[in-house]
Amino acid sequence: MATEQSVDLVDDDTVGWFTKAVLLAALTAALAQISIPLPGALPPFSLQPFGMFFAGLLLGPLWGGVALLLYVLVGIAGAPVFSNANAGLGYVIAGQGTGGFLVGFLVGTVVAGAIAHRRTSPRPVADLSIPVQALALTAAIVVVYAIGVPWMSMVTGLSLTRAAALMAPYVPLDLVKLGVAIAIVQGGYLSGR
Amino acid sequence: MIAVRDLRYQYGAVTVLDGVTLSIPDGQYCLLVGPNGCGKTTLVRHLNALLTPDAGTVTVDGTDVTDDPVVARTQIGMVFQHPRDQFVAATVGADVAFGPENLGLDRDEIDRRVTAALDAVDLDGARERRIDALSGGEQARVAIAGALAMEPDYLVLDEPLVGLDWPARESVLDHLDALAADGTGIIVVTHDLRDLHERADRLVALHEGQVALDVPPAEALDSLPDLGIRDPRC
Amino acid sequence: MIAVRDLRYQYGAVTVLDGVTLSIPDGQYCLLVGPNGCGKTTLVRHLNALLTPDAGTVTVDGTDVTDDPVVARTQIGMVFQHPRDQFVAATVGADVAFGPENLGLDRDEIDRRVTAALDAVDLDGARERRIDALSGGEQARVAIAGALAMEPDYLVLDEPLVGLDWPARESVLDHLDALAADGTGIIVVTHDLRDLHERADRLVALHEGQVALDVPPAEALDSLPDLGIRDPRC
Amino acid sequence: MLSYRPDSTFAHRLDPRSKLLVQFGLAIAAVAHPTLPWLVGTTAFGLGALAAARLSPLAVLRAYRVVLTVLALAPLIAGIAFGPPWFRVDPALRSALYVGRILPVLLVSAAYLTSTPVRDTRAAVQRLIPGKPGQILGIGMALVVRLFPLVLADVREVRDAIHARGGETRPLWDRARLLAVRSLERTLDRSDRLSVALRARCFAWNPTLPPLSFARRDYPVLAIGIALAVSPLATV
Ligand SMILES: Nc1ncnc2c1ncn2[C@@H]1O[C@H](COP(=O)(O)OP(=O)(O)OP(=O)(O)O)[C@@H](O)[C@H]1O
Ligand SMILES: Nc1ncnc2c1ncn2[C@@H]1O[C@H](COP(=O)(O)OP(=O)(O)OP(=O)(O)O)[C@@H](O)[C@H]1O
Ligand SMILES: O=C(O)CCCC[C@@H]1SC[C@@H]2NC(=O)N[C@@H]21
Ligand SMILES: [Mg+2]
Ligand SMILES: [Mg+2]
Repeated sequence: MATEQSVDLVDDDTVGWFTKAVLLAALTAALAQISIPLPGALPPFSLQPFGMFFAGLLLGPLWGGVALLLYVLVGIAGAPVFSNANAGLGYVIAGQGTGGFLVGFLVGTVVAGAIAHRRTSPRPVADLSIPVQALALTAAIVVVYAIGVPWMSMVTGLSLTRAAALMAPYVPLDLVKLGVAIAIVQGGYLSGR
Repeated sequence: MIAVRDLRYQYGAVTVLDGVTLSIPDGQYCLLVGPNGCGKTTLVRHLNALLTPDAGTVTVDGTDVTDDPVVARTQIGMVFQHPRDQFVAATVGADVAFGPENLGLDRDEIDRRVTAALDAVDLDGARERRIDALSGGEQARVAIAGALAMEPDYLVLDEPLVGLDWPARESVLDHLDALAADGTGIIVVTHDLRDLHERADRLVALHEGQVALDVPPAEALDSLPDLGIRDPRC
Repeated sequence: MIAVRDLRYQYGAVTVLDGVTLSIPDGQYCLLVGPNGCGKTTLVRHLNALLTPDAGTVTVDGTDVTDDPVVARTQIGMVFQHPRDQFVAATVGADVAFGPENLGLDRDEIDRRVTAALDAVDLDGARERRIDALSGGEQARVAIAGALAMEPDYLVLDEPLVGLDWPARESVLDHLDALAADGTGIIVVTHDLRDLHERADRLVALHEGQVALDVPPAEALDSLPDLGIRDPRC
Repeated sequence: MLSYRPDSTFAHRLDPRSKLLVQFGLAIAAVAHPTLPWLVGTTAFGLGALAAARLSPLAVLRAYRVVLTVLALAPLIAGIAFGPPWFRVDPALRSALYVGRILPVLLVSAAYLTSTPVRDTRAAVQRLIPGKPGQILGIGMALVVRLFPLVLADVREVRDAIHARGGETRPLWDRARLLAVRSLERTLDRSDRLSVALRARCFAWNPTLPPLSFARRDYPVLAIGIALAVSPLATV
């Protein structure tokens, strides 16, 4: 036919992981719209961590990483996918002092996926024990703050301890999100996928 | 030619296709009918290697589609039962261009095909419109244009007329006639044979996982009610 | 009685409903027709307070649905245009039971209703099946059953027969007849008037955001083609 | 919010790759040099970028008002001391300088956002990253842009579905649970359907790439971008 080169189809398995990554990126973007701006200089309360949790648990380090990378790239390209419908490379760097958290989500997903699956091709979520899930997601939260807080200090010139103090109240909230995420997995709502 | 030989398929423990044999020569206009859940969608998905047979084979021009899906997917254009499931881009033009881009055609050729396909479904002006802001009928036509732009040898349409108003329905049917006249093979899945039974060359009815009827439409009409299909004349 | 008074609605800058006035007495069987994108779905979503009017009012038995949506929603059963949009549970039985549970009925009554509703759409055996493992037409039937099980005073169905096979279509239509005979008010949105025009009491056609025709179906038939709607007799 | 606006300014006519490089370069330069001269210089550059995209600085500041308010509070927080004299000027000034150097980064970003359609960035990614990763990320970006409004619409649709059958009579937490679970299921369903669609439509590793080409005007811009990006090395 009129094709000039042979068509090199993406194999069906890859397409399956790819579309899951795409949807989790879209889900993270949608969850960012539910971020609640807090008064004063406080970063927004945000549901984005759920995107990171599910991407890590469902997709593993490779495709989970692709999901969050897509999320960040689409934001850089101008889609209003960050907290409060923000976008742009400038926002990824600065944010509301929160740019580092966006990068933290990406690295956190890779870490969570690596701990949960211990290989690049993910296992079924149903095969992951609760302690492994909890460990993986806790590590993801640690990574998010380990990148987000120093970054915040870099951007705002606040001392590290002051930035940490500002963010500390969010930690218990993020742990609640972690619990909800595991409950959703245990409820079987993600299995069979 | 598309040849389906002794095709079997089950979802879990439920057998849906239980030995379907069928061959569709180039350029034929064929209707596929049968009650809800009889396996029409399941069958047409095999033609495009979207499902893998449990037993039996599907070949397109001699190539087994499971071994080498490229031939099937480049030569058979598929319009899904739910058009909304089939879009991969945000705007009409980008979506219709998606198939040709993946064929690796050059930009001018892609442009020519997109223009021709949108023209064919009366959506010339809609290239920059967002798909999600279109009405149901317009979406159905974009889905058809996406398949046309591949310039496939065969076009498989799974209930393409559902939800279309009368003028839109007529326009799609006329376009299919034109394609058939140009030698494109057409397979239409439908519950509503009105207008179609006079246009098609052949009617295939599925029943209990097998081909229960395979004749020119005119000969089928009297036996349709026994298969749970409405006679379009009344 | 459902009363729509001077209803106006626009999506962004596009006016879809431009002063619709309509009242539907208890127990009436009413058809709502018009071409793709004329605002049928938009109108019926107002009856259930799923959209809030820009101007005008919708009342059900005297209560404004915007002020008190729960009354409207428990008295008006709704079947969405896209069945997949309407499911809230994973299995057929759980989904059909969802409405009755919200009415605070006891388990036996819920059970009776689920059974009766699934019976009406010929899906008795499918109670435990996963909805996303059903064919398109089977899903459409579950959506209908979900509304039937509410046993509401009014039933609003947005293109409910699309994708149904003939026996299922007949069965649903017969069930609607029985409900109408028992005093349920019925509103059916459709592009295909076959079988319906003899059953309904009234036909309302929308055109350019207003009611263009509001007469018994028999009197409407000759003027339908001018409104872009197919005459069911031919 | 800042989003693409069709126009034909200098910024609009640049290749997205040049614009991306300048954006990165300026960000690196600004962050690496928290000094007053660099702050003045990069801010002037940022204003130049706005002019090239024919954007009013005031409108841009307004678009960033939430972000800027939050950032502007940082010097106050930095200055607060827990004991006399209660406010210390030095850390506050340091913080002000740090926050100030972010402003030009935001300005250049605003110029990029309004002059570059999302699909151009996608095309740039597909060309800058070779092979399969570039293809996956490029197509992936297009798909995410299409799907994220649909995921939001799904949530609304599920809410409507719950309401339409009298779900308001349920306890709030139960409704919230249903909404979350069902929305998530729909999202995963969508991914299954999307993968079927991509397969049916010949999703391939070697497609025709979106058209992009450097023009003469791009070369000085590229040079500036590279110079900015390596400026930290030069100063050391
Ligand atoms: N993903 C699935 N998992 C399990 N069973 C399925 C799945 N998809 C379809 N089925 C079942 O397989 C049978 C055939 O489905 P199919 O969609 O092919 O029917 P169809 O002939 O297209 O029906 P319709 O006219 O309703 O579109 C049905 O009984 C359906 O319930
Ligand atoms: N969410 C939306 N945003 C913007 N426009 C919309 C939206 N929903 C519908 N429309 C537009 O409003 C108009 C009326 O839509 P509606 O769905 O009510 O039409 P309809 O009469 O039900 O058509 P159909 O027969 O295709 O179902 C259409 O032109 C449609 O494009
Ligand atoms: O600006 C953004 O888009 C990122 C916002 C990050 C908010 C952080 S994530 C960790 C912590 N938990 C929250 O709920 N909010 C902050
Ligand atoms: Mg089907
Ligand atoms: Mg409609």
